[in-house]
Amino acid sequence: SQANAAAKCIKGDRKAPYTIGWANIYSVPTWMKQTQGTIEAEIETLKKQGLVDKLVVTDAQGDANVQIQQIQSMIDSDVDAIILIAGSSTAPARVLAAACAKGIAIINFDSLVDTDQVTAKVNTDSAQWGDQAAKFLIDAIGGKGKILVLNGPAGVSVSDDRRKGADAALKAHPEVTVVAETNTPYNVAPAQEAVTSLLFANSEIDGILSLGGALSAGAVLALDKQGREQVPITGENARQFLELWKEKGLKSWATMQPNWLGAFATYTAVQALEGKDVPAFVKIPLPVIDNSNIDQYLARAADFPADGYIYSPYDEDLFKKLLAEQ
Amino acid sequence: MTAWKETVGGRRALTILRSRPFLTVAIVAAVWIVASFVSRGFGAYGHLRYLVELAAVIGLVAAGQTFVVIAGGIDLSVAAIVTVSAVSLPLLSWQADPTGLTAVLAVLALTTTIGLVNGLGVALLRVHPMIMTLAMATFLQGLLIIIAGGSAVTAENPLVRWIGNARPAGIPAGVLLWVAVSVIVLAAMHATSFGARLFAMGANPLAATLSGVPFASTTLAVYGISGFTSGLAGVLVLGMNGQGYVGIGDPYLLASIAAVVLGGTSILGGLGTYAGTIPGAILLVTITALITVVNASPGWRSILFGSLILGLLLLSGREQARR
Amino acid sequence: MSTVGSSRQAGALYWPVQLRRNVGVRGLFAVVMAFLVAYGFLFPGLFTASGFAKFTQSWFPLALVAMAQAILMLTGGISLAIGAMVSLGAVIAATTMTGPLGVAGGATAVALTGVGIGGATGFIVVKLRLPAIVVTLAGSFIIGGAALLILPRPGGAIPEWLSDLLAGNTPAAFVLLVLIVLLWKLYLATPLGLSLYAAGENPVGAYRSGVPVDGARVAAYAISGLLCTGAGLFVAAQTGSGDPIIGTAFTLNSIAAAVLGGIGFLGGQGTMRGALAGSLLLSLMISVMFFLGFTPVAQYVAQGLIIIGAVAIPQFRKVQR
Amino acid sequence: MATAPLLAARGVSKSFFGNPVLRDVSIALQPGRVHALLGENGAGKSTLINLLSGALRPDGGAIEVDGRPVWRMTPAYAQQAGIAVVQQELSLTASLSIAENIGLGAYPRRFGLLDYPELAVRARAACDLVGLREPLSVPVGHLSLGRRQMVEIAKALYRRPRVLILDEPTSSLSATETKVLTELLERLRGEGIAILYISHRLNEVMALCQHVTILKDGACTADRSLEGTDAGGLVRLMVGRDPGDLFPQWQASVSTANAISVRNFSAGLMRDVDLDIRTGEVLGIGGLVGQGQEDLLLGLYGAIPARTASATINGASSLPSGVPKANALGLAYVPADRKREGLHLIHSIITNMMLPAFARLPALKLRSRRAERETARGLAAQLGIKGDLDRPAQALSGGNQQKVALAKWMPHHPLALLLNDPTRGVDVETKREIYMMLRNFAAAGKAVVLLSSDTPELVHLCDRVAVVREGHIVAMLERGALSEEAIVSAAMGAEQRQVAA
Ligand SMILES: Nc1ncnc2c1ncn2[C@@H]1O[C@H](COP(=O)(O)OP(=O)(O)OP(=O)(O)O)[C@@H](O)[C@H]1O
Ligand SMILES: Nc1ncnc2c1ncn2[C@@H]1O[C@H](COP(=O)(O)OP(=O)(O)OP(=O)(O)O)[C@@H](O)[C@H]1O
Ligand SMILES: [Mg+2]
Ligand SMILES: [Mg+2]
Repeated sequence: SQANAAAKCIKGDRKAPYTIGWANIYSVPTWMKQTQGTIEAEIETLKKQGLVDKLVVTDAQGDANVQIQQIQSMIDSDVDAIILIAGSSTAPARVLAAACAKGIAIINFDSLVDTDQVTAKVNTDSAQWGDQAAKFLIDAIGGKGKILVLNGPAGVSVSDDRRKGADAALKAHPEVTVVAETNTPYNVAPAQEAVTSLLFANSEIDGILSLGGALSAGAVLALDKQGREQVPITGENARQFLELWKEKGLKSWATMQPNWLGAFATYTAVQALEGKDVPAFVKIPLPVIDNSNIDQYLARAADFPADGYIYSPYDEDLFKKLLAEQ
Repeated sequence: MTAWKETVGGRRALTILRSRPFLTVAIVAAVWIVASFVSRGFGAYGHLRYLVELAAVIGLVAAGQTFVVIAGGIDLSVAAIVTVSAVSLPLLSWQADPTGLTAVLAVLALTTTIGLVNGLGVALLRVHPMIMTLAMATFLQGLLIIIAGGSAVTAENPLVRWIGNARPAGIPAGVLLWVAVSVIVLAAMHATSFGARLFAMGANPLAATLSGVPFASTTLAVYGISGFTSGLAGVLVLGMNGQGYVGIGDPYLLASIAAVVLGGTSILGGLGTYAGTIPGAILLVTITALITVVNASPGWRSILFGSLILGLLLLSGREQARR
Repeated sequence: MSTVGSSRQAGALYWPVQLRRNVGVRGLFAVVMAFLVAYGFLFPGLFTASGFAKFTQSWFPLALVAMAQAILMLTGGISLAIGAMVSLGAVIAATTMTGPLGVAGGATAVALTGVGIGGATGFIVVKLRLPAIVVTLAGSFIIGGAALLILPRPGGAIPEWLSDLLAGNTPAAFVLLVLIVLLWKLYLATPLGLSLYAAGENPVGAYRSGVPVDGARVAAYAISGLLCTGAGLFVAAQTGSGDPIIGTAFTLNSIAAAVLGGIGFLGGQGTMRGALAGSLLLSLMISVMFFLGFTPVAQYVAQGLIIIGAVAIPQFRKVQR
Repeated sequence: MATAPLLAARGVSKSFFGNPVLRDVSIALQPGRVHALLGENGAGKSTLINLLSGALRPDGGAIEVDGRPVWRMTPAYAQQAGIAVVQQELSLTASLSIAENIGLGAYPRRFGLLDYPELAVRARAACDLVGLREPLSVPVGHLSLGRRQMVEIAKALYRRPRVLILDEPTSSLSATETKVLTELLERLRGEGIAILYISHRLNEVMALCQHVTILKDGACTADRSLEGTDAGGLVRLMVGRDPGDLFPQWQASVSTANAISVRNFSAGLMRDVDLDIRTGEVLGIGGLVGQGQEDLLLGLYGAIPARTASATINGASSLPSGVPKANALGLAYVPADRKREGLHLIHSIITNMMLPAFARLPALKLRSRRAERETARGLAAQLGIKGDLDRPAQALSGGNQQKVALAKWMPHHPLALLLNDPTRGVDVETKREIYMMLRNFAAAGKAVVLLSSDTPELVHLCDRVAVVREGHIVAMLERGALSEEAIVSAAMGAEQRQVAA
């Protein structure tokens, strides 16, 4: 089937069953572990179909330099495909070019690299994320008021993109003022700490624009501990946040970075190796959680880790549709 | 006029006034006062109380760290131990024990054991503390991959919840816990022969050994204590956040070392006191909160944070000459 | 006083001195060699030009920061700002080299920044007698903040030819490392360089012997800063771009490499070759574990065991004897 | 004398933290003269030479070189002016080689680089002068204390000084090395060098020096020619009253019971030694510096690994497995290198004195600061350690530090004392007290092992002396046969036989 290989990068004598390399940046956090779970499930399916025989996993322990070294090792051992969550949006570009030149299929998902030397990129749209979140919040506070902006760590493209995505909507509503803005890791504890201090310093807050992870849960806990009224808040599909949402009856909106991106990237890699034409960029539509469907999500909560993320359901049909749609 | 300085009481008062712990306390007070002028909400009682509650977590981790540093070592595994504690506790739910105490004790036993293993490596294998505890932190990451996200249930532990949220007599339970631990730590450090051995080991391990200080067992104890207090901090931080997660302990590695050193304990060992670490921890959370409420870009905030630490260090931190 | 002793005997001083310095690190060298052999066995491509080039490239920045940390630890100092300095170096390189300054100007800016910040840190630590660990902790926030100001998110660029030259299929990294080690030997052969050891271990005695103790220590900080931003430049070339937080992990790794290599905390203990071997072990370990097919859990466990083992086993043999 | 002194202090004063240490002291060093500087521990001798060599700056008064006042004396300037100092506390760096240490601060250069061939030639020359035969590339950390002291002297000679200042250069040297040094100094004096010599060994001073300055409590009490003075007179000048005999009169109290008995004992450099140490005796250990004597003590003390065919230690039938065990068996050890092994310099004197107690008490037993202070006061009084006991030990003069290292064992009434050069750098008065203590100790039926580099001490104080050479006990001299000549020749014996053969 490789004769008519149309997808980028793939070259050479690549026959099923394939060896897939999964270049993870850090495998310890729960989101990553869940993602790895979807990848492993997908690999099992593909193994049954005789398409894959091995999954090689590396863990860069959060260090982009180590990730480059590990991708290099994958090139050296000539895996057929590399699926990748990048530790930096620029750093792996050159090693990926080398992998591409060697004819290895590369599917980059979640954290993307600024390069076109990959077979395909798979992700939600971070700017859209910021935009939709901002629009929901502005709407929820009635088009005016004081808001806090909680964002992920500085110096990381994803957080920057989400934040920039929110800009247009905020500019369009001059009566919405950002009274304070903060960057923390996408975790509960640092968000709770920052929001607590910000709440003391700013007595009036009408809404919180939280741009992901467990930041929203931290903010809700901070408000709750101070005995303050909850305010409209945006968020992500962290189980703790969804449960708090229900418990406190929040006026809220959330989207997600579905963990099945990993399974989908694996699927895409194999499709590309099998000679299918895959689009250079597969944009995953942002699933939205709001009061209309939160109960469906919470109904499945028990299937997910307590500190994990409740992702939307997926199956092969969804994958096929996503690949066809673009 | 200066006669009071000559009296015994006066001399003692002067020593206290000039001591690092006192200076650190004074700096914390000054920062609080200045900050509450800049931002009125900052100096609110509730906020200061919250800062002390946050400092309790650092303070607990730094308690063990102070022991270790004074004895001439360092513990780079504290962050991982905090995480292990906070992540594994929800996995344990003894139906038989409605208070949740058993689960907490089991986790503390686990983290103490981790600390003891550190001690074994340092004392018996003679591995440099930095290497031993760094390797331990790496091990624990592997352990976390296995245990993290493994539970589909949130085990609500009443005791943990109480520690993280209750306010008996208006004082957060975490702060009360910290006070209790501080009293014990200060007593062990300065009023027992165990404490005296630590200082001796840190200042000159060779001379301490030749004087009969039991090196191995003391080292074991010191790292065991560090594992215990880190585990305790994990319990507290779990209670305060309702949910443990991987990475929950990460901020406490540098924070614990910084609190120890800002409090005047020499990183080279042999000199110092937990009495300085306590205000050191409060100082750290205060500065962190301060830069949170300042409106600036992340880059400038980071610069401000570093400059504040450096500036405060200039006020308090002259190293004593040694050797 | 009469001069006795033959010059033949005298000429043979330098090499015996060098040889004797291997004593403390022989065990580590053996472990490193074992890993090198294992790597070559698992991945025969190591012995091709490009295989060797890629391998040395992934080691190179770690080797530089290990040296940067080792110099400081030899003087009794330490730096927690290594990672931030690497990031700053990378960011400056990636923002200047394709601009009007050009590669030469950019490299000069990187070098001046390294020497300047390093020297300033040294001045604060040495002249104001503040504990190095907190000064550099504070410094890491200031320097990291500066990197974020210059490049708030990953970006910038390095001229393609420079990337290819330094981190293409050429042994440039290895040649550079050899050059840097030679320069280090040269520095150690200057009175100021050799004073590092004395200034670190017995500052009072050194001062009384007429050694410019403070000067030697400040110089060490400046050199250390230069090595860090240099590592940053290399990382920028290797990745073709700048990232304001790319260096973060180097702080702890540099300490691990130096301590693994036998550099002591109290100053004056250990050798640069040890620190280099330590960094090589850390780097090799990653690739060897990959080729052994370790899962992440096994990677973490094995990594812990290897670094403990590399220190403990030679110790053990010493006690047995 | 017509010529201006090469180096002089004029009315200098110095205080530390408000405590005057030197008051209006003057001293003048003339070429071709060995000038003794004497005084009790803490009198200010080392401080004075620190002023002379620029390591410290005087609060008042002036330092003169060639009769001209120097505005700001620094170590570098002193070096230029040809002043070299052998420090009391060694100024060496353990990880550098002998040659690199000797040249430190004054390296020969070529093209800005250290000129190793030239360094080797000059360092070798300096080493040959003091009889140091180790390869120049050996790191100083591998040398024993005595050898290091030789390196320190070679380091001063390397600088080809016009003025040579030696602060207790012989404190850990045995008679043989001391003799080499004495001859060397004689020769240098003949070459017109001015020498300032500090020592607590008065016989050396009598043999070597022409002029003496005596300090008492920081003030100059005598500055005169040595002609017509005897050792007793010197002591009188130093302590201000009539001296008794340095060595106490004593009756043998040795019993037939063994406190310590080992067969085929090996540790460190020591190989297959048989040794019985009896209760009630002072057993001396002598020999050239660094023949393994120290390893003998450390091995018995459980501080380094040791092997033995059989052992009896105060009733126990094996060697102690570690120091706490040894302490429990009633052994106590006082190291020679007080700075590195004996003391916690940054800690208070009290804490230092109480450390063995802390080590033995149950870990969680509460301390009583009051009781600690009482004990420490008692010890300080007993050993004549003056001043505030809360000062860090590093503020004490060298001799007083030695006293603290010894004092800390006294409250524990050890059954056997293992002493490694316990009077190193101790002034005569204190020496007398220590000697008295040791004899009383033996008289009380306990055992004392006295490793000493001070041969008279071995002769006058010991029941028996074991002379060690190359890891073996080559002679066991009984009291009747003890003399300095006997010890020295036993120490050199094998060599002489070799020469003869
Ligand atoms: N096993 C090893 N691992 C890494 N490097 C090694 C090893 N053995 C030798 N080297 C080499 O040793 C050299 C280090 O230089 P060198 O040994 O001269 O250090 P150094 O400058 O002498 O250290 P110091 O002077 O502080 O003792 C490098 O070229 C390095 O590649
Ligand atoms: N750095 C210092 N800080 C405080 N006090 C000091 C310091 N150095 C010396 N002293 C004090 O100065 C006095 C003189 O000390 P010095 O070392 O000059 O005595 P010394 O005559 O050399 O005695 P010794 O014979 O024991 O060597 C002592 O009381 C000592 O405690
Ligand atoms: Mg070298
Ligand atoms: Mg002295």
